[in-house]
Amino acid sequence: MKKTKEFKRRSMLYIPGNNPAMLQQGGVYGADSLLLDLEDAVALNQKDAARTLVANMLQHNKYYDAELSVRVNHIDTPFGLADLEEIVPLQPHTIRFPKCETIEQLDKVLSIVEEIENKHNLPHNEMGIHAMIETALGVMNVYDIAGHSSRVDAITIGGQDLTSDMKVAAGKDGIGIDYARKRIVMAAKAHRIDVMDTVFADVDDDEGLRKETEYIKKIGFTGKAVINPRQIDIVHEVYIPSEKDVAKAMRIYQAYLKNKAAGIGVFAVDKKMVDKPVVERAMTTLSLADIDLNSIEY
Amino acid sequence: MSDNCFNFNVIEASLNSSFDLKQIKKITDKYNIEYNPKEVDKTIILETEDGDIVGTASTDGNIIKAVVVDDKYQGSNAFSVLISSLSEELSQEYKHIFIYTHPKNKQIFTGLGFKCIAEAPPYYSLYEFGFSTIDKYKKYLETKLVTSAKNSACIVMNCNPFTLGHQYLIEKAAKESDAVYVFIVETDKSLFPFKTRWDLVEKGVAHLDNVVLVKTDDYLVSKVSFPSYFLKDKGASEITDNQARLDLMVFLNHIVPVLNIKKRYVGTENYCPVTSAYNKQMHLLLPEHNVEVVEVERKSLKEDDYISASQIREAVKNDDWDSIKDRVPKTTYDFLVSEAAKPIVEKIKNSDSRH
Amino acid sequence: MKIINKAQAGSFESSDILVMVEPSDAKGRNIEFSSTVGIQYGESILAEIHSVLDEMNVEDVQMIVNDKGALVPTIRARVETAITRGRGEQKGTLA
Amino acid sequence: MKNSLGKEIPESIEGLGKLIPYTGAWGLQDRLDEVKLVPVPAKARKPHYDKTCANLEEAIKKSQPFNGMCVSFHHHLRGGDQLIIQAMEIFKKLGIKDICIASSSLTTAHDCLVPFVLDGTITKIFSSGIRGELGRTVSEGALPNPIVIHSHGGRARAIKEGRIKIDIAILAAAAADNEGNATGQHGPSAFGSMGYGMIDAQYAKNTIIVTDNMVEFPCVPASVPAHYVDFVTEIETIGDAKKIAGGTTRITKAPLDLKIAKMAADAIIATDYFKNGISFQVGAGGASLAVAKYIRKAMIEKEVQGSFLLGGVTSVCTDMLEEGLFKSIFDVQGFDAAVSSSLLNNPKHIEISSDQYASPMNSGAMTNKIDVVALGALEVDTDFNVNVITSSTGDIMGASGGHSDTAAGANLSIVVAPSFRGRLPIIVDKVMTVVTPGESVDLVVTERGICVNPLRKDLEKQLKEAGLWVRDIKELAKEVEEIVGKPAHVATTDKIIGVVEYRDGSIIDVIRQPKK
Repeated sequence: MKKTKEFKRRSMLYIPGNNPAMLQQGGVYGADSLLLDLEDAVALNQKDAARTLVANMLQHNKYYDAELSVRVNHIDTPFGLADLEEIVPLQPHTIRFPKCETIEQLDKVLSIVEEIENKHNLPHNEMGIHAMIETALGVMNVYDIAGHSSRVDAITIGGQDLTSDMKVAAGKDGIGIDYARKRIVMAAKAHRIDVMDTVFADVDDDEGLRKETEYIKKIGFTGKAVINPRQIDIVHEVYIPSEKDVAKAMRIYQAYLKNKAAGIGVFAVDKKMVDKPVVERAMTTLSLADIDLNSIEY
Repeated sequence: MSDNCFNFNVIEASLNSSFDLKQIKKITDKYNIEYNPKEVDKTIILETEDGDIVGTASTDGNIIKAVVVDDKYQGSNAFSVLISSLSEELSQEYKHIFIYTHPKNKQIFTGLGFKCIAEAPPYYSLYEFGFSTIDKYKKYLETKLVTSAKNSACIVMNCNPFTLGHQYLIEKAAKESDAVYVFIVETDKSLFPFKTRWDLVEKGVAHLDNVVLVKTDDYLVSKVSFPSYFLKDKGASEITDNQARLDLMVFLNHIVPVLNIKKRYVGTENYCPVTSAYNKQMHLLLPEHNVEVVEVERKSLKEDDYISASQIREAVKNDDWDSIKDRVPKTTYDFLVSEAAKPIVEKIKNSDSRH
Repeated sequence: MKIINKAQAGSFESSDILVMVEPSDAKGRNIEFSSTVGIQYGESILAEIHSVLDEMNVEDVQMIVNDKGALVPTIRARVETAITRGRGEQKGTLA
Repeated sequence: MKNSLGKEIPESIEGLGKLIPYTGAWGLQDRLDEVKLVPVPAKARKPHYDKTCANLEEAIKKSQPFNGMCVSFHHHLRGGDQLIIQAMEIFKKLGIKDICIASSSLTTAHDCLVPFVLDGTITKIFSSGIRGELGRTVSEGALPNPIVIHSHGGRARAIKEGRIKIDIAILAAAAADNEGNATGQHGPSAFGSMGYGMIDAQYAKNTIIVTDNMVEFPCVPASVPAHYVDFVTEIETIGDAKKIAGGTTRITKAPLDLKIAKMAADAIIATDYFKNGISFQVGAGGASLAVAKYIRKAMIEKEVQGSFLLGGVTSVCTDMLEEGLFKSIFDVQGFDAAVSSSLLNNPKHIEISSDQYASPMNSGAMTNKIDVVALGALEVDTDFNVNVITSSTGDIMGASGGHSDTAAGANLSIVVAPSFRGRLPIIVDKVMTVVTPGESVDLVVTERGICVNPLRKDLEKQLKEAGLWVRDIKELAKEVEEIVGKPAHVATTDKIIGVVEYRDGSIIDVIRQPKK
C-alpha cells in the first residue's frame, strides 16, 4: 500500500457513506483521492448504517490506486468516537477530520486515534490525518493546525460550512471565502503540506468548474474536491501541465539524476541554478503529467 | 452510479409551515394527487442538492400515501429513496406497511418489492410490504375455515357496540347458511375498543353454533382499505366509491377464495351516507364475482325506528338507559352498566365522533 | 442477545439490500427472501446472510430480505446493522 | 453438429429446414457470391388502377390472406407502433391462423401480440429483436417454431434469398399519396428513414402502405416508390407520436457511462483510424452514444474532418453534420424528430435501405466501408463473443440489430459496456448466446480497463503507447467475478426456442428454453 504522502491530490471525490451504488463504483473514475463520507452526506439516523457499510467497503471493495480517505464526524458529536473506533483499525490512507478549529481539538483526535491504534497494535505513522477548515475560527488558527503534527499532511477548506459560519452567501464567485482560501493555502505552503479546495456544487456547469479550478490552481491549491465523477476529468485537465512545462521539468529532473549519480549536489540547467525546491517542483510537474518518475533515464 | 441515481436530500416538512405546505401542494396539484395535511402524520419532501423539488410522500398510520415524483425524475431512484426513508420508521412500529397509490405506478412499487394486493382502477391500488402480509392473514383465515360448509356467508361489522340489530342479522344469516363468518373490524378508531367489541359479539352469538368470529386485520373496512369510513364528517363522494371498490377487491381477491364465501349479508343503511355508498358498490361488484349480496332490512322496534349502534351511543350520551335496554342484547347491556365500561361511557359523553 | 426491536437497515434502492427484523418467540432463523438476482445469486446471498448471523451469534430471527443486486460488502453491512438495531445495540446514531 | 464456435446446432429444424452451421465471420462469403436470389414478384397493373382502400381491412382482404402466410412489418415506429396490432386484429377477425410475422424488429409496444401467440394466430416469428412480455412469452416456449433472430443486414439477405418469403408487407408511412409513394420523413407521425421497410416493399407479393397522413400526389421523397406498392390506405393513427420520435436525443449524464465512453474515445483517438476521412457509427443511447460526445470534442480540437456517419442516427449525429465535422450521414433508421427534419432538409443526409446499410450479399454495404463503430452488449466473453439477445436468466430480451453487421465490417469495432450491471457480470467466461462472433470484435471497453482482441496486436501497441489502461480480458473476467461472485448456472431444457442466424445465413447459436 502506498503511504499517504505519496499520492498526488488533484481531485478528491466525495462519496456518500450510506450509498452502496456509489461506494462500490467509486474506484473506477480515476479520482486521485476518494472521500468516503460519514459526515454531512449521511442522515443523522443512518450514521450507524453508513459506518458499518463504509467499514465493509474498505475491507472488500476494489478502489485501485486511489487514496482512500474517510471523513468521520466531529468528535464533539455523538457519532465521532464511534466512527473512529470502527474506521481507525482498518487504517485507510487518511482520516479526514471535519470542522477543525483548534490544535486542542486536533490533539484530542490524535490521542483517540493513537489509543485505538495501540489497542490494535498498529503503528502511528501509516495513516494520515487531514484537517478540514470550515469555520472562521479554524481559518484564523489554520497556521497552527497545519504545522501541529507530522500526521497532518493535507488541509482542506470546506466552503459550504464556512460561508454559513460566516453568514455570507455561498455565491459562485467565491468572494466570501476568498481570504480564507488564500490564508489556508499560505498556511499549508508554510508547512509544505498539501491543500485541497472545496467542492463546486453545480454539477451541470462545466465551464464554471473549469474557471474556478483554474483560479484555485493559480492561488496555490494542490487540488479540488468534487461531488460528481463527471467533474474529475475537468479538474485533471486544468492540472495537466503544459507540454513546455513538462519538457522543462524533464530537463531539470534528468540533470538532477545525472548529477546525483556523479555525486554533485548543486548544478545549473538552462543557465539557472537548480536546488532542492526546483527539483521537487519538477517532480511534481512530471507526476501531474502522469509520467512515472522511475521510468525516466538520463 | 447510474444516470438515475442521485444523492437526494430528504426533508421532513413542517405541517404548520405555510411555506412547506405550498411546496408540497405545488407538486401534488401538478399531478392531481389528493393531499390534505390534516389526514397525514408526516410528510417528507425530496430535494436535489441544489434544492430542486423532486417529489413528496406522506404517512398516515402504517400507510404511505400521496406519493409523487416529478416527471423529470421518473425512472430515477426518487421513489425508492422516498419509500425507503418512510418505511424505515414505519417498520419499527408496524408489522406491515401499505402504499396507497395510483394504479399507473404498479411497476414502480412491485419493482421495489411491494406486493399489489388489490386494484380499483382508475384511481387506487394498494401495495403491501412487511412481516405480517396478506399471505399470513390468509393462513389465519384457513384456521377459521369450516371445511364441511358448502353454503357459507359472511358479515362485516364494526359493532360499536353490539346491538339487537347486529344479532338479528347474524341470526338470519346463520339460519340460511351452513356457516357464517362474522368479521369484526379490527381498526381501533371507534369509541368501543376492538377487544370490547369482539367480546360483546362473542357473548351475543354464543347461542349460534355455526357462527365463526374473524378478525379483519387491516384488510376489511380498515383504515388502509377504506379510509373514508374513519374520517369525521365526511359525506359520500366519488372518492368514497373508489375506496369502497378497493376494499371490496381485497375481499374478493383474498378472503372469498380462502373461506369459500358465497354470500355477504348486509343491513340496509338508513343513516350513514358512507356506509350506504359502500353497500351500493357491493351490489355492483360482488355478484360479478359470484358472491351474492343479501341486503336485510334492519330490525326496527316500530315503524322507522331502526336499531343502530350510533343510536346506542347517542342514548349513552343522554343517559337514556331504557332506550338502550330495548335495543341491545342483555350481554351488551350488562357490560354498559358495568364498572369496566365506565371509561368508555365517559369517552362517549365527551365525544362528537361518528364512531 | 435477542431481537427486541423491529428494525430495518438498507433501502429499496438498486445495489442495496433491505433487511428487516422483528422480535419473535419463534425458534430458528426464518428468512423471507426476495432478490432481483435471485436466480443467479439467491443461494450465495442466503449463505452470506447466515454467515453474518453466525458471526453475530444470532440463532433465532424473523427476517425479511429484499435484495436489489447488492454486493457482498453491502449485504454483510446491512445484515449487521439490522441485527445491531434489532438488539438495540447501535452506537453513535440518532434513532 | 457443431459450428466453428463449438455450439451444438441441429441439422435441421421443422419449419425452418436444413441449417447451415456458422464457420467464421466471413466463412460463407463464397456461398453468398453464388447463391440464387429469388425474383422480385411480377406486378403488372393496367393504367389508372386504383390502389386506395377504404380501410386497412379492405386492403388486407384484397391482399388475399391465407393460413400459414408470412406478413412483414418494419419497426421504425419503435415503442409507438400501433399498426401491427390493428393488422393482427383484422387477421384474427378474418380467421387467419398460423401466421409468420417477419418484422424488422419488435419492441415493448408489441406486448399486445401475446394473445395472438397464445391462440395460434401467430406461430412463427422472424425478427432482429424481441422484448417485454412478448419476449417472456416466447421464452416460455409459447411458439410452436423457434423465433429466428437475424441482423439487419442478415434480414435483407434472407429476403433476397427467399428464406423470408413475404406474402403481405404492411408498411407504416408518415406520409403517402394515393399511388403509394411513401415516406417517414414528414407528417404528424414522422419517424425519419424508412430503411427497413424498403426491401419488404420490393419483395412482398402484396405491399400495403398504411398512413395517417395522406398527401397530394406525388409524395416526396418517395422512400418507398409507388411502383412496388399494391394498396394504400389511410387510418386514424399509425402510432403514438410521442413514443415514435421526440425532440432531440440527450447524451447520458450517468457518470459510469460517460467514463466508459471517454475511455472508448481515448482508445479511438490513440489508433491510426483517428484521422481525416474517418467514418463512424455509434449507438442511440448509453455509453455507445456518449462516445460521440468525446469524439466530437477531439475532432474539433485536433481539426479532424470525417467522411461519413452511419446507422441508427440521432440528433447527436446531425449536429456533427451541421458543424461540418462529417461530410455526410447514411441513415437507415432515425431516433428523434431532429433527425427526420435533417433527413428531409439536408441533402448530405442520405436515406439508405437495410440492404445498402448492412447486407453481406451486395457489392457496397456501408458497414463494409466503416472505420469505427461503438456497440453495446449484454454479455461479452473472454473470446470476445458478444451476446445482445438473451438476458442473464436466459430469456430472449434484446435485439441483434446491426451489431454483427457493423462489427464484421468496421476496421475498429468497439464494444462498450460496464463490467457488471446490478451485480450481474457482463464480462464473463462464456456468453449465454453468441450473436456477434469474437473474431469481429476488436476492443472491449469497460470502466475497469480496455481489453484488446489478441488478433489485434497492432491496436494493443497503439493503446499502450498512449498510456491507456489495457488489460487482459481473462484477468478482467476474473476480477469481475471476484467483485460480484460467481452466478449460478442458468439451466436450460433441450427445447430450442430461438435460432440466432448470423448475417450470412449460417446458425451462430441456438437459444434453449431456460428451466424455471
